[in-house]
Amino acid sequence: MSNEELKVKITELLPAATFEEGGEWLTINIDPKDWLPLAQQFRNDDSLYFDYLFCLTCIDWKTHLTMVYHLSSVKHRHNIVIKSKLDRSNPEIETISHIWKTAEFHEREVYEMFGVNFLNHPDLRLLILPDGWEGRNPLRKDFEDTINMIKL
Amino acid sequence: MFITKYIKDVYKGVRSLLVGMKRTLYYFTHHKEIITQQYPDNRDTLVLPERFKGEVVMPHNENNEHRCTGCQACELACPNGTIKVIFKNELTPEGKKKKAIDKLVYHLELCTMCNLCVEACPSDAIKMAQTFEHSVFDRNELTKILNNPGSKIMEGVE
Amino acid sequence: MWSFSNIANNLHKWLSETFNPTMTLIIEMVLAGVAVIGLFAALGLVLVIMERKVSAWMQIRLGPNRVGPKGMLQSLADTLKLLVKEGLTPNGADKLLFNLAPFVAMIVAMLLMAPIAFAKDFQLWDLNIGVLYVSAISSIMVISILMAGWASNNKYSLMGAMRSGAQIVSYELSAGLSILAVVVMTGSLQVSDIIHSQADGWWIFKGHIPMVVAFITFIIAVTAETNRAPFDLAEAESELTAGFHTEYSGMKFALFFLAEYVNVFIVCAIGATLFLGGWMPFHIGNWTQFNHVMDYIPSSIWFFGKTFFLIFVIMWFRWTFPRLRIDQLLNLEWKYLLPISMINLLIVTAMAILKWHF
Amino acid sequence: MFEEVGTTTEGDIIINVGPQHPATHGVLHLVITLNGETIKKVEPHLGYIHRSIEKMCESLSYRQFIYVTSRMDYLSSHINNHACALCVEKGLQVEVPPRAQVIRVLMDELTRIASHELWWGAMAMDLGAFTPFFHAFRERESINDIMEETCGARLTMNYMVPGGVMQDLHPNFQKKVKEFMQLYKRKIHEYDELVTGNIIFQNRMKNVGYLSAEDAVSYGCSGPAARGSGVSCDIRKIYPYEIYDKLEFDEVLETGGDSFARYMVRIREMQQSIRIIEQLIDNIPEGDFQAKTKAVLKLPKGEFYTRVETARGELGVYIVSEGGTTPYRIKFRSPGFSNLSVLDHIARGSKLGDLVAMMGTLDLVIPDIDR
Repeated sequence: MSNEELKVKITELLPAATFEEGGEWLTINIDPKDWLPLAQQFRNDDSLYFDYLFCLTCIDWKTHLTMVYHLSSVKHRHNIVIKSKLDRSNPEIETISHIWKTAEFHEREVYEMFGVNFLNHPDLRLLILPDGWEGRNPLRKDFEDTINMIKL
Repeated sequence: MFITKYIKDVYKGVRSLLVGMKRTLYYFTHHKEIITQQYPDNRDTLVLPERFKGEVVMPHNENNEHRCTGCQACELACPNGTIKVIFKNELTPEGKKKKAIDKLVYHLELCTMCNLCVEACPSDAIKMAQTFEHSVFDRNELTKILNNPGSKIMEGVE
Repeated sequence: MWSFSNIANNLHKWLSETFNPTMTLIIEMVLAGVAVIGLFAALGLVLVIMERKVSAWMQIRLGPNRVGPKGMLQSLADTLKLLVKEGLTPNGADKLLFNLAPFVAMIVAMLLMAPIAFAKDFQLWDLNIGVLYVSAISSIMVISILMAGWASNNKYSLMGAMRSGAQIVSYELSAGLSILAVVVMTGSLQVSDIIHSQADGWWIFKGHIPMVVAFITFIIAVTAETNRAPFDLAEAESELTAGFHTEYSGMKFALFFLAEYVNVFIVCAIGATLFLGGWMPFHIGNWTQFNHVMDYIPSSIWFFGKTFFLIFVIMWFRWTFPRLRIDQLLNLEWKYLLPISMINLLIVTAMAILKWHF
Repeated sequence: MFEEVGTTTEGDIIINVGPQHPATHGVLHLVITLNGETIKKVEPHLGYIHRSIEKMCESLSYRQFIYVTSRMDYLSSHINNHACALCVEKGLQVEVPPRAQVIRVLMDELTRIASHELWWGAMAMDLGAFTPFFHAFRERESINDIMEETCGARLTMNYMVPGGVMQDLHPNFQKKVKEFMQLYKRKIHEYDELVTGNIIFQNRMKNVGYLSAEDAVSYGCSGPAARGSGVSCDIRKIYPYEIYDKLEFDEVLETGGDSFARYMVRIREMQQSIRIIEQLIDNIPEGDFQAKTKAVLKLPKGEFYTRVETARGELGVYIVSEGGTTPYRIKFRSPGFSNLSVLDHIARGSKLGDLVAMMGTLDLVIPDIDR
């Protein structure tokens, strides 16, 4: 499906979604509440069939966090980017690790690096950081580590 | 049939093993194929390619002159803060004050040999040397001053 | 003639003339013990350097070449290093068993030296059940490995010991059955009898294809029994770091290491004795001239030549093949080697009864 | 064996494979729950070599950050650098000269071969065969020599810069590459003799670590790990970059889904890389090796994502720019991270000895996973 067709289809599925222009791929902004049902439709709808989550990350915009999901379809070869704005002080979003298995590890990484709480995640523990780092999120912009970080 | 399949399996398996053994026997008997380089012994004949990135050096000519204008392009280009340019004020023959480099400090221990400083240098004052045996007993020895003592800038380099 | 048996006989004669019989026996036993220990050390040194050189040449490398002429003293330097290393005993280990295990391994390897005929009429103890003795004693080896694995208080060691136990117990069978093939042909369990029965041709040539099959089975089985690659599951380093000797260091580790190599030597010596005629020279039918030349080569050289050839074959396996998995290892034994060697034993028995061999 | 795999019960043994262990090439730490020899659960613990490259890059300029990415997947550092350079070029809208494009593709493919060579040797070594490791290094060394001559380094080259490549090819490059290809073709049959055809090896690999196509996609596997399950995911084919759309090569697909299929994909991929090099080596166009770019690069505000095919799979570089000289946020979607997540799934129920075969065929490079 081309970007235009995707746009029409997604507007049908979720009228509240807003679209972002300028990117290579179709980018939609959604509310975190809408994400889980939408994700299920993305995965299961035959004309969309986004079965490959190739990137899951988060951006710290100092005022808020943005979750970014890059989805692709191996069958139809179309891509889409989903963004969802999260509250910075209490970021929460539904997990999608049961829909795309790869999300389990990626969400754990985002959890420890940005402190995003993934609701209903089966095993939300620190993956990369050593024990005792809960609550200190290195990839947030205001993270300070006076010992290990060297300012040039 | 079961028995023929069994025998065929055994034959195929043994054959594949013998093929592998033939290959190792070939190397066991052909010592010409040995590729070992006996490193510390072949130091005299060891030639590194001219582009090999060993460390940053500043070439000087026979009059103890270098080409560095002190433009700090290398310092800015370096991702690790490996290079620090320290200035001094020099008097030109006409009596004017002129900025020149006092020291070009190079921290070999921080250097990743990325070649970005050499690329950035507008006057070709620094280049990569082919030395690679950098280990020393004291870490301080890795902090080098690239320009020779008493050296000055070459005529005509701006 | 200047041979091992002459030296031994002259020594015995001189000792009997000088001392009373009890004293003679004691001195001879001490001498034999010293000789075995000396052979042990020498074998360890030679086999380690041999393995390293063989592996290096197969891997297009030079191998050790710094210590001594052409690196020949490398294993001496290694031994020295191991001697001065601290022998650690882990805190949670069973101290007695942990320290005992390497010595059990050594003692087993030493006991196995007894019935081996190193040269013509040169044997420590030519007991009439020599072959049975060898297969019986070599089974004790597994006890030392289980001891080491259990006493180390380490999961890797324990798993290595478990694997090793399963492996050695299974491969005893086909090793035993292929030895039996020779015993059936010879009609004797005595090592000297078996060697003498090969005066007119080695069993591997006399016994047609069944004997070749028995020989191959034997080599595979003993490779597994001595925990050598491709059957080195007990110490599979990519799975169990070092298996049963993970916790050992210094000289205790060296003893395991040495015992492994001496075991390889012993099983190869047994293989050479049973299938390749021990110290018997190579004879071809009625080529008297050729046979005469062969007789000139001393018997000890024949024995060691054959043994080292078999050792080389086992090393050759090690540096060519990947390791088997534990279930495949047992499959190979129970589904392939054991049926094959059983049927083979039947054929050999039939051959022995019907006198089909040369 | 008798209870459900994946649960822990009283008699289970928990062993730590890594961070220092001969099976993990690097500092991967796997906590394995075993029932006898059967694996019930594999739990990776990461972070032993985490350098937070993403955070580091936030303070480096667009020229500088490329060198850091060599240290991610150090076996395909050219391709990492290539991905970053492509992403910056996408933002700058720079046209790369044709000569630079060809050089980049040549270097990528040489890197791919070198990486697969090392993988082949290391995997054979994991399975207990030591000899192939050294034989693989013979070919790999000659590639490294070529790299050393042109790029000045053997492993972390930092040769790709935004707009092209850092230096022109060395005059000996073509000759050396042809020599390498001759060496490779002379020695390729040894790979079959020593490893591929070996009955022990085949038994160790076949029907081990089965990964279905659906699971491969769901777990985000890419590269040979997914292509072994029949998932067509070669970025060079489906989203061609540089001149890959003009080249003739096949996307290697195997349908077995087991370790042997993943193994065969890599072996055949090496031959495809040779094919690409053969097409290009005599047709390197003349011209500039670097496009003219400004001294200080500034990406426009926006988000840029590039996908390239490394030796391990799909590497994604996601740059979020605020219009400054440094990236605001950079994310590397590394192939190893997703490939590792599938390990638990495929390892359950198999033997401990199989674990090394699976880890070998997933081709885990730990700095790539940890970043």
